[in-house]
Amino acid sequence: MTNEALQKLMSSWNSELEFIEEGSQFLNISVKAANFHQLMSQLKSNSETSFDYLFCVTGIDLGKELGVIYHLESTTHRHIIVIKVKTDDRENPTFDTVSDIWKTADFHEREVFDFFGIKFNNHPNLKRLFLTDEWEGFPLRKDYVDEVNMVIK
Amino acid sequence: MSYFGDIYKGIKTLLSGMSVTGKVFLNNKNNAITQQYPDNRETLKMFDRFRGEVVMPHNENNEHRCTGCQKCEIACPNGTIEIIWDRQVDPETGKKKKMIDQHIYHLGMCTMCGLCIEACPTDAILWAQNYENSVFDRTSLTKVLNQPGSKIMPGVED
Amino acid sequence: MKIALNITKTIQDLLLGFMPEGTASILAMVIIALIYLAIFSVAGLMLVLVERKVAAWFQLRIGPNRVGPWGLLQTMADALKLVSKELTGTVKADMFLYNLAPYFVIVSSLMALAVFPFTQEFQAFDINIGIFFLIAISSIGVIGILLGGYASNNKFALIGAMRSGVQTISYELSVGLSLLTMILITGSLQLSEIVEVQKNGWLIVQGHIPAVIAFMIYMIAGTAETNRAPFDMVEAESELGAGFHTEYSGMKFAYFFLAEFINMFIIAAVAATVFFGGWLSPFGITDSIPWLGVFWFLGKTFALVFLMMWFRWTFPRLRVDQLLTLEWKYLLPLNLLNIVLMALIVWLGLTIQL
Amino acid sequence: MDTNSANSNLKSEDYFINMGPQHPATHGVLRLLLTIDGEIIKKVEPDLGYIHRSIEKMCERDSYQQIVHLTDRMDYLSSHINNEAVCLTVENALELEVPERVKVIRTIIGELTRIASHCLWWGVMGMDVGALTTYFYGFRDREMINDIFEETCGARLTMNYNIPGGLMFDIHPNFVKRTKDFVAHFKTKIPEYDKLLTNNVIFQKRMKGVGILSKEDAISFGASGPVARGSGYSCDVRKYHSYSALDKVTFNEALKSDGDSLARYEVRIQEMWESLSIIEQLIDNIPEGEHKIATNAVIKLPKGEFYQKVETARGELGVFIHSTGTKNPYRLKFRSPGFSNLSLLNHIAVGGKIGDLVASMATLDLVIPDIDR
Repeated sequence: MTNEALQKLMSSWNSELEFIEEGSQFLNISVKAANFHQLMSQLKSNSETSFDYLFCVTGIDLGKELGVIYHLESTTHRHIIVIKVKTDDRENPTFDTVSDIWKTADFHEREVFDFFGIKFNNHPNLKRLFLTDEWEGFPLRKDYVDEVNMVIK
Repeated sequence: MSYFGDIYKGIKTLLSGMSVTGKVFLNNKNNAITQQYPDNRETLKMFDRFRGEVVMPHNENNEHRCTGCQKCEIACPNGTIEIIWDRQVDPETGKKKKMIDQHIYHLGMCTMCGLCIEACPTDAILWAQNYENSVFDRTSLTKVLNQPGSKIMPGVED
Repeated sequence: MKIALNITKTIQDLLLGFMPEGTASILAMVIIALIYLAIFSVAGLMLVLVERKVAAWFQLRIGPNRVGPWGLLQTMADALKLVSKELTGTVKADMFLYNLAPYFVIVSSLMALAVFPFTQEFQAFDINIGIFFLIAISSIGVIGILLGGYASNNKFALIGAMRSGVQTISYELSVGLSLLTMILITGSLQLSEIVEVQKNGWLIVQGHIPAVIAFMIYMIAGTAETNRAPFDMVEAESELGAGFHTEYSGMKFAYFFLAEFINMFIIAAVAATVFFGGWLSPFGITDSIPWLGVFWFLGKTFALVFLMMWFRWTFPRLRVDQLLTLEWKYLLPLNLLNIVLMALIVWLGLTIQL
Repeated sequence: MDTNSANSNLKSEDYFINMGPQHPATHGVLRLLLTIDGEIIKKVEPDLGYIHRSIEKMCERDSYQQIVHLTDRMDYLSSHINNEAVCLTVENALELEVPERVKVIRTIIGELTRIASHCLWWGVMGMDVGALTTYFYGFRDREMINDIFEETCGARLTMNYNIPGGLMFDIHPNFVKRTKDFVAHFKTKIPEYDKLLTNNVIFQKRMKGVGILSKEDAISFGASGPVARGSGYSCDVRKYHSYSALDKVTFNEALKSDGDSLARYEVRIQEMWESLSIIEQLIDNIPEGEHKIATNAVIKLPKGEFYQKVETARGELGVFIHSTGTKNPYRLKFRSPGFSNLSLLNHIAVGGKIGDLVASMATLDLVIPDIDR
């Protein structure tokens, strides 16, 4: 499916989606956290989109906001889209997990949790993956400070 | 019968595997691939482009080609290179010119990525082909690349 | 040239000259035991060296070549190093069993050496149930492995010990049955007599087809008995680290290591004696010089040892359930069939007598 | 269960084993927490981070040229392809068109890297199932490739040969000859590999039907590379998102539908043949030209997000750059193939024996620095 067709189809599901095509080779969709899980399961199950391959989950610290970027590909139609969710809540950022839709999200979401402190509702095993359980702070956030080990150029 | 057929096939594959190792065994004099390392120091030759450590070649008048432009220092990802420089009066032209005091190279931090040598506009630093860089004390891994009393080669400008 | 090879008799006669009979026979036994101990600990070390060299040649390497000429003293140096090393252990290990285990293993393998006829006369202990004795003694070693794995308070060691128990109990059967097949021809369990029978042709020739099958089964089961690859489930370094001897160090580890190699020698020596005529030369070419029998015996043994090394450095390891499948589904039924076949051949007099 | 209720006073506990972080079969510092029942595996829980070096964080302070050399240290067995991934992302973002010569050389070296990685994997695979000799045979052939690299790039493992805009320097004059020698040599060695290991009855029994991964699960777990192709999921990035000179060559994607360890093994053997054929198609026609095009000394990417996939020896490596227009990336994420492939280990190992776990883990071909980044 072309990006235009995808855009048309998806806006028929949910009118609150934001589509961005600037500055990226893929179709970017910004979705509200509340509608996020429903959109994702629709993208997987709908036969026209059938995004069954979640290949990249990126946590990102945008300064004020924390976000997660999901790269999806369909193994049947071979089209790619990018889904983004954001939240203002830096203290307790929470999104729904998609590990029930794509099993790979289990590990990827743990990685995001580990480095950004973003929590995922209903995740089966949300705990630190790389760092030790006692680790304080979330290293990939922009405001993380470690005066001993970090060398700032 | 597949029971005995399986046994026969199984033994056949085992024997063909043994023939591979057997051939190597019989030919053992010629095909050792390991190196007798400390013994072959004399004959062990590294390739021309081998990245052993960064050196600064000097000519017979104790002159090097480093202008102190610090491009290598900026290019280095790890802070391996530090340049201590000064502005001194060039005796030939009488103008003040940037000159290096010490070109410090921390071999212990170097990842041999080669970005400094790519960045150098005057080819002042090069790769050496030595491969024995282990020392007992890591302070000796900090090296000053320009020799004491060395000067910049005349005519080298950045 | 006459060399006094009948060591038991020679030493006893020597001692009888100046002491009473009872003391002399006890002292003779002690002396012979010490001689054997000395010979075979050195021989075991040499076998380790041979293994390392052979492995190197299979693997495109050179092998040990630093200590002594062509690295001949390498394993001696290793042994010295191991003697001087600290003996480490685990907390809460069952110290008594933990310390006992290596001796179980090494003693049982040294005991088996006593009965081998190196030549017609060079034999420490010629009992009339030689083969039975060998089979019985070789099963003691597994107790040491089980104890070592169990007592060292290490989970990997325990798994290794359990595997070893399973493996040795199964493969004991095949070793015993394949030797039994050959005993049908010889009609005797005494090793010297088994060799004597082979003056009419080695047993592998006399027994032809069933003997070859028995030999193959024996080699497979024998390799499994010694816990060597492809049956090294007990150690399985990619699965269990070092298996049952994970927690052993220094000389205690060396005992396990040495025992493995002496066991390998024993398995090969039994095969050489039972299938390939022991110290007999092919076609009797050196019958006039009896002491050359030692060379024939060792030559045959080392050829078989080499075969076991070849197996080890070529084949991947079996999984533990496949190990049992191989024994119970393939080797054991074949073995039983083979015994019937051999019995028929012996009964009908179809053996080949040269 | 019934026996438990009958003897309710008997307490039964799970038997835990720590496999790693220092274990011969984990190929690095990976710790697996195994729950076992006798020999049977009930659960595998990977514990990561023993060599995490926060490369992603370091990238946020480095310039784009400097990032490249960090990627050598991720999946060190396909370091060239990792370099290429970053360079391609930067070049695409800058809309730079690199010379044909660069593309061809990158592809050849990439395929050589793939063969070298598979050689090492083959040797280690043999070692994991107990055939120790394979390790040296694999290394014999890998050394030849390493020599080619050393002569051209100056290093054997962490080459850092790619730079944004091309290659650091031109190939060595001996490169073509050495590569051809290697191709001729290696063609005689793969059949030997088959004789020694692939056809061996013990090996076949160890691998067949072990660690089965269905196609649906492979996709859902985000598997890529030979792991996914062993399950019949056609996912070769070189086919679907072709890069460098891969659109100029013809090759087949190695596919097997069984999904067991043997299928993953055979896919890799097949890939070595395919890589040889790609090299053969390109090695004689390396176009003349520049080995790089000039870029600014300080590369600034335009504002936006850039994503590039490449096929490393282990699978799909993705580089995601979020740029705010400065000389450093604002956020750089590596989607490493090993990370996703590791996540399915629990799925394929449960129910098998300890030996099966080792065998199927070897066919996943994990490189721990790639997972830990």
